[in-house]
Amino acid sequence: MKRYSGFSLFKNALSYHENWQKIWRSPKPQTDYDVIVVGGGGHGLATAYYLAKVHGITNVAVIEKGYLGGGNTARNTTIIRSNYLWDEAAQLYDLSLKLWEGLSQELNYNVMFSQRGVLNLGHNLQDMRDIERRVNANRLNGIDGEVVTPERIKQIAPLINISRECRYPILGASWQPRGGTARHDAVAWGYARGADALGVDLIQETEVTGIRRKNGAVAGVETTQGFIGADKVACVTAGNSGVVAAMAGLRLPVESRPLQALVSEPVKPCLDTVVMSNAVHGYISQSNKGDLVIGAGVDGYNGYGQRGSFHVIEHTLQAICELFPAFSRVRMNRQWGGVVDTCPDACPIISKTSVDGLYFNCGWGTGGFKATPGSGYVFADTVANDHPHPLAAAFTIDRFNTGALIDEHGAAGVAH
Amino acid sequence: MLLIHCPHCGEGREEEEFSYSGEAHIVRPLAPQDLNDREWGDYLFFRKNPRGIHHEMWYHAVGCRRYFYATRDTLSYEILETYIVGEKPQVTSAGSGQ
Amino acid sequence: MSQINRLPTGACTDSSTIINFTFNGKQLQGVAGDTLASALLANGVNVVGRSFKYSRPRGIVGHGAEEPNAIMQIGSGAATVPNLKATQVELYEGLEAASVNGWPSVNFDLMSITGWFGRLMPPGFYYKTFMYPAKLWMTYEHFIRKAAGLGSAPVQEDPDSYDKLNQHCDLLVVGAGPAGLVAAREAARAGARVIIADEQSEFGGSLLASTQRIEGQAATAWVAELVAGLNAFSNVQTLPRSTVFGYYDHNFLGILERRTDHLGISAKLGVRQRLHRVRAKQVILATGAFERPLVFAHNDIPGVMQASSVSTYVNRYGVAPGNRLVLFTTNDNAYQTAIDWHRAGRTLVAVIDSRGAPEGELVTAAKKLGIDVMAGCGVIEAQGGKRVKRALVARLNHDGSQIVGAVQKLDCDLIACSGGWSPAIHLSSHTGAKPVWDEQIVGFKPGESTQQERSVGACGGTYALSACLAEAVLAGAEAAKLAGCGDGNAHFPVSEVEEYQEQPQQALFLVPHTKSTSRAPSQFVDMQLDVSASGIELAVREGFESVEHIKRYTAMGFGTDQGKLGNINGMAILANALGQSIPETGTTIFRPSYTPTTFGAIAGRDIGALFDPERYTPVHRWHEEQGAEFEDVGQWKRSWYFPRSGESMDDAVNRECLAVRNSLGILDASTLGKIDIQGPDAAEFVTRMYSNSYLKLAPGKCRYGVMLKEDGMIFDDGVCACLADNHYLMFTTTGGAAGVLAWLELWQQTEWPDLKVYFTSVTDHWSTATISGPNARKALAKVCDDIDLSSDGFQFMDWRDGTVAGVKARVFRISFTGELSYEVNVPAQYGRPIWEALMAAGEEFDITPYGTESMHVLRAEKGFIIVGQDTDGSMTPADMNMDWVVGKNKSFSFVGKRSLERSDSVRENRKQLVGLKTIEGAQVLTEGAQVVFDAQQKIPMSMQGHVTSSYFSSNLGHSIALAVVKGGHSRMGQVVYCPMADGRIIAAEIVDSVFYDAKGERQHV
Amino acid sequence: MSSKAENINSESPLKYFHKLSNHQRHSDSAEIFNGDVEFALVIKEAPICAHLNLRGDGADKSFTDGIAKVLGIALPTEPGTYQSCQQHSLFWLGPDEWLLVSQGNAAEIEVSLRQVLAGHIAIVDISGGQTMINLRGTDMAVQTVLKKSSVYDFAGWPGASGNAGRCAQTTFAKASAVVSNKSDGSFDLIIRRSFADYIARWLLDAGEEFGCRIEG
Repeated sequence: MKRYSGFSLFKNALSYHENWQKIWRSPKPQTDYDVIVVGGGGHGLATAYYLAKVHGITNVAVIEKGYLGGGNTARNTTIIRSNYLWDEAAQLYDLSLKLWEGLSQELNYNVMFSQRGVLNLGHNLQDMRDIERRVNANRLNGIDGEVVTPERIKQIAPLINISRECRYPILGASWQPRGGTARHDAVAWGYARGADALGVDLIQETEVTGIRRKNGAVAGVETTQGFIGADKVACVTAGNSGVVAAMAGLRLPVESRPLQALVSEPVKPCLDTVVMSNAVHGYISQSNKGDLVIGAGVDGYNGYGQRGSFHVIEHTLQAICELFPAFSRVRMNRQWGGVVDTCPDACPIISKTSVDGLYFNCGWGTGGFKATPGSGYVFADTVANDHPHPLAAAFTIDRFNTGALIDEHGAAGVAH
Repeated sequence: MLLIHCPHCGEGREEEEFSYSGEAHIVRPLAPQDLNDREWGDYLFFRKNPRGIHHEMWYHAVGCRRYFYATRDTLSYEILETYIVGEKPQVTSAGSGQ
Repeated sequence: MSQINRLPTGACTDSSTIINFTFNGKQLQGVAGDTLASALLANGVNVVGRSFKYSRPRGIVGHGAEEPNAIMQIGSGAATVPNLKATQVELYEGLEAASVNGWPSVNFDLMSITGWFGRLMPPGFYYKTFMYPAKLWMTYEHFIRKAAGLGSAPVQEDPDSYDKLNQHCDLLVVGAGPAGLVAAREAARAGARVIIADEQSEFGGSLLASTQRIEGQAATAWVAELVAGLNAFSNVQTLPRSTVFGYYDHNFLGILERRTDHLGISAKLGVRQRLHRVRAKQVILATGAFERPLVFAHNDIPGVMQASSVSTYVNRYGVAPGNRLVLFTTNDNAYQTAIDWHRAGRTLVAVIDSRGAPEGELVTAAKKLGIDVMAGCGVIEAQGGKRVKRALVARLNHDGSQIVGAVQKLDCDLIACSGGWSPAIHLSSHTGAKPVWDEQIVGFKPGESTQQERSVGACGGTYALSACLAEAVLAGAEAAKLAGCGDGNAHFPVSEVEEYQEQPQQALFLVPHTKSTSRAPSQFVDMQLDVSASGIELAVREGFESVEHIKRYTAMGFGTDQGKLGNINGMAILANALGQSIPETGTTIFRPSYTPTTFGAIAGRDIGALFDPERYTPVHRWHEEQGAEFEDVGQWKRSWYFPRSGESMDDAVNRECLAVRNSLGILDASTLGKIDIQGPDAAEFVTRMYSNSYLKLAPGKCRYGVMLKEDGMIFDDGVCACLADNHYLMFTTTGGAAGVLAWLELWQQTEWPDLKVYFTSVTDHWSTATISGPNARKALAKVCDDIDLSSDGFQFMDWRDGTVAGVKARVFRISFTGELSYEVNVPAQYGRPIWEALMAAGEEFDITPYGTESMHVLRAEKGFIIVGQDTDGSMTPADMNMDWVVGKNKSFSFVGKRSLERSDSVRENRKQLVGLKTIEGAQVLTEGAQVVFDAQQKIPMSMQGHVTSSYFSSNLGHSIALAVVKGGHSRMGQVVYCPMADGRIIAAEIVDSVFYDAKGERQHV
Repeated sequence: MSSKAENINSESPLKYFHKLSNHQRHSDSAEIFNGDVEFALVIKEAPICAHLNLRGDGADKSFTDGIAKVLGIALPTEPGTYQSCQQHSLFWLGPDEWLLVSQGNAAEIEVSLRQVLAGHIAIVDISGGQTMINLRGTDMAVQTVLKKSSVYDFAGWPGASGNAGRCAQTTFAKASAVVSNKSDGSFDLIIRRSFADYIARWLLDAGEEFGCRIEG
């Protein structure tokens, strides 16, 4: 792999950019692999990368039905934070955040991880109790965070409305300075390039249509390019987990729902942090291009259509106009939907299954993007060792039978 | 934005009047105490979640306050039928196992 | 500067009415009917903006929604609007327009990056650099962000208002060009409810700039008559200045109507913009087509325009945007521009036609006028700085892929281009219909739709006017019939359309240059984001193959014009680089918004005080008059505490709490949810839903119950009273009322329809005043003489019907404070009068109104939980030390019971509710503080629980707290620690969760 | 000591809103108007009356006959319709649910209904929990305000005639209402008490463009 740098850019400019190396190969699939990763989104590519990098398992294929990073990796609002309530979730997300902090250098690809901080607003007394609880837990877990006053919030985001006369005035917030945003496409491309350089085959435009089993263990996958054998199959197909699970005769405690987002036209920088409000249902940041990037809540019904209902967008923009009255005259340039797999406890599944050699990583709900590096890291470890990574141990499918849920949803209502 | 035909009101009504209530036709075990944790967990949390034909429950919350069932394509969002509790769906994805 | 490019007449302008405006601070004049763009062109303004990435000077290219360059900041102060396209801004007196980029000015921009430096910024360059050293990224980014954005968002609150209309119609016609108009007329005649919307200020679409004659009239006159006819139908709603921006499921479409923007003084005139939320039985899309630009070197220099735009400026606005025109075309259609230009009396240098032998009727007509046609040639490069000075023209081979002759220079100041037309398939694409490539029209046509819609006219790929009209007339009649109106037959066919027969066009997506694409001067595909042909080829060279990857890597189509001009050329260039056909390469999916849509309009009226309902109790005004502070609980406003003058919150709460324990307090408890339950199976049903049993509860009695979700976790609680045989009244938490009712209905209707029971919400019917304290009985006795209030006659957990202050009331002897309490319920219309009567009756006991905060303190002294505060969706009754509320021997396995036996539910060491008493009693723990056993351990600490409720108890003289702690029930007396953010470590002892009157004697007196 | 039948007056949900709203929002028209001058839209809260929720089997003849006997009007079994007479209005709310709004006494009506109705039924007095608001004015104003407020297609209704018409329980702003048409072209909204201030505020805001006032 030829390294990228300011110098390589200069050198290639001299030759009119005619000599850049391909970012990845486009190989034909082999007949079999040690590991097949189903799903070429950020999580799948990260899994393949860490399998090769950390565990030395390079006879790996990533099979993607469309193009790399074209699912939820391409459809999220790029928020990164780790201030989750429960120890298990917080530790997993903070591993991820630590990996984000060195990711551009690790991959030699600028993922533009921008630590401009994340505010989670509270609008009523119970919100503030929950924020206190979460921030205290974060702090004792070694995760940065503080509870901030409306005045401090105003300093961080000057256009925000902290008037007490609002319908739901801002009473305070949690503030995680290490949080921020990253360039979503770059994450997928960076991991893909890194994995490819380590020998992983990236197979695009190839759909897995079946999972072949032999004597209760996985034997490989049927695809639109024919059967491909594998000792282990790791499924990371956010938005389609239930469909892939059904191929192996499994059901999951997962429902797939539309999650919508939108961007404004580019405007000059006016919001230098990430602002999230669960109580009024909206979150917002501003990209390096100037777009206001706005996320909405999950739609009410199951759907794979990558689009949701307009009233969700209306409600979100009402919330945004409440929080930032000056943005009322800004205009929506584009809206879209992704499909998120949600678990009843708003936490993911990173797990072995009842089929030997078959693994699932799914159910990230609205929280998947920020988890990309950590998810790939612990899932690769789980797959390589056929044993849950310590940070993944709490996220097995079994918890839905024992009742040991990690209820981020019920506990603090802080998703996304 | 769905337009949902309420089988009780007899007309298509806007999505905002309804709330979605999950997969239909999940029958509560008659004797929960006889189930082991695995079976009970399956009943509680595990869902079909198909990409395609789905039988689901809707509540006409701001309307006649009745629950009813709908058969909906989760990819196209087309609602193929709505029917009242006690009825069986006319449209099914027979053979797909879902 | 006078209007040097103004022609004597324009079809839609009135040159006798002068309109003054400013552009970048300079005073200019236009005329009535102008857009900002036509006025700028009339004034000879060349550079209107700078490009996003390289800050290249840019001029006006188009005349509508497709415009990529002329992005303006309009107005100033609170009412400023960023990023409007000058081509869509109607001119008004006093309009202030400014370019959004360019420093210090658009004509002289220090940020301009040209030539070699531009080469350092190929697509994706930022992924490859700014990585080292890692810590400098935020600094790099700081400078990258400085270049971000087009216009500026306002910094003040929006002075305007917006609203929405929910519309229902049989037929929505999108686009009021010729096809849309005649389709609407047919459907209207059939009696259909029709809405026809068009983004422009006037109906007519392309005909507004057309010189064609229809049915013997000038096109504009024909349109005027048709529109007048439509307006005469009572079943037709015409919406000009209204953009259909999104097409959603089940024929739901959004329209943004601009009502005052063209007047420039919106705030005074009411609603600025209105969103129409349309549910249509049928939709006809008649959205027309966009002319495709031609991609050649330096095709971004001001003075390179769309051919149809040149015609539009000449014919519609009476503006000739230049003096010496070179027209570059691949088709017959653009010869109309040559003819229009010729008629305008300006110099036509030549028509450059890429086709070897153009011979269509329009070509002949143009030649007859003496227009010079250079066949088989192409403009390979434009030259000039801030305005085109010349075109480099060369002979091309038969398919336009190579230069085969010498390069010729033509002096000109305007190059009009036409690469054919691309149907405006955006709305059809929103529905999920996959566009289909059509070789004939060299463009994507709408794919098969799952919705009740059809595309007619140019947006469906039908370009000849007579054919458009014919199919639109049929479509209108058919759509009406499908919506249940009319017989489906067309009644108003349009005859006599003057038009020319056209010969086939040539597909030309990238004009070759003498140098290779990577070395030629930039050949721009997407002007707004500076995406060039070489950039696309580079992306392919780097291994990107999917059209979505290319789009994302180069940013093609991500601008505010959403690639309306550039996308097809870009995809074709990509297909060529990949060695594929265009259909193999595919297209990207268009998403709403068709054009940008104002946030405020999408938000509508539901902002400010109307953002969410404020629910009031019947006594609300009284609380307000007393100066109460309010707390939001769900949508309710609940009185939080009642400060007297000079009192802090703590003062007020301490006073209120003491009053209740020592004499008498009164609380407005009207917000609690209340559900009336009737039916022969009511007792059985209630018993299945609560964890305890109600089968033996007698009329006149109440019982406290906890409701679990099927996962065994507490989700609501409250008292349930037996009113009569088969008749119960269930209380829920304030926030849980709607959810509990839906929950009951769900189980009854879908799981146990055999159980005969009906539920009715009576939350709003009852107003509840709780009087609590040792003097409660005495006070109540003063206004109630028909209930035996004696200790035995009316026991704790009983209820009675009676008369209070002359009003029929239902009184519950239940208590959330632990004191003697009566909850007096009266129908809500008597809520405030009865409250005032109780206040009067309690006067001698110094009755003290108390709010939710004091209520919370008093119940915490008693260890009573609040669901949602002391529980969080992961708590069982046993965790809350409430095993007594679980009917373990109930014959029916009540909802949630089985889950209480799961391995995790019976695990040792679950978090359990306990009391905490700080070692230093004056110290009040923070709600949400985490509990550890060892305060000296290193981070990450092992957290054992958290504080759920914490107060200073004025009655006890020390702080009290409730907490959930792992294995807490077996840790009584242990000292735990709460390490706080400020470094304090607060020690507290685990104690019983009941702090006051542990035996519960006070409520039994 | 006695239950003093003091001067206890019942209070409609909007009792206090009338005073506040006209004062706060239209300071130049502080008094409560009694004529229709200049206002294209008039909002009027009906006097307090009896509201009862009725449940039962609409297919059971003894149930429908019993109700007709007591109230003198037929139970509307066609979805989305109401029947009324001088004294009573009966609104279809659901397949087994109706709303009775009456000028009579709620308790007395309940007693007489229970005397004739047998089997699985429910009657619940909800008089305190609801109020009725009449919207009248020009067609344009009334229809536009309804379109601003609800997702339901009221314009698609045939007009009411005499004592019968259409009704729908649907969204109203961010609350809900039972909306019905009247033969005089006006519309009645039946709303929940706790939302009354919000809805009144909403109506004034939505009706502002037409000139809108609250009639006391």
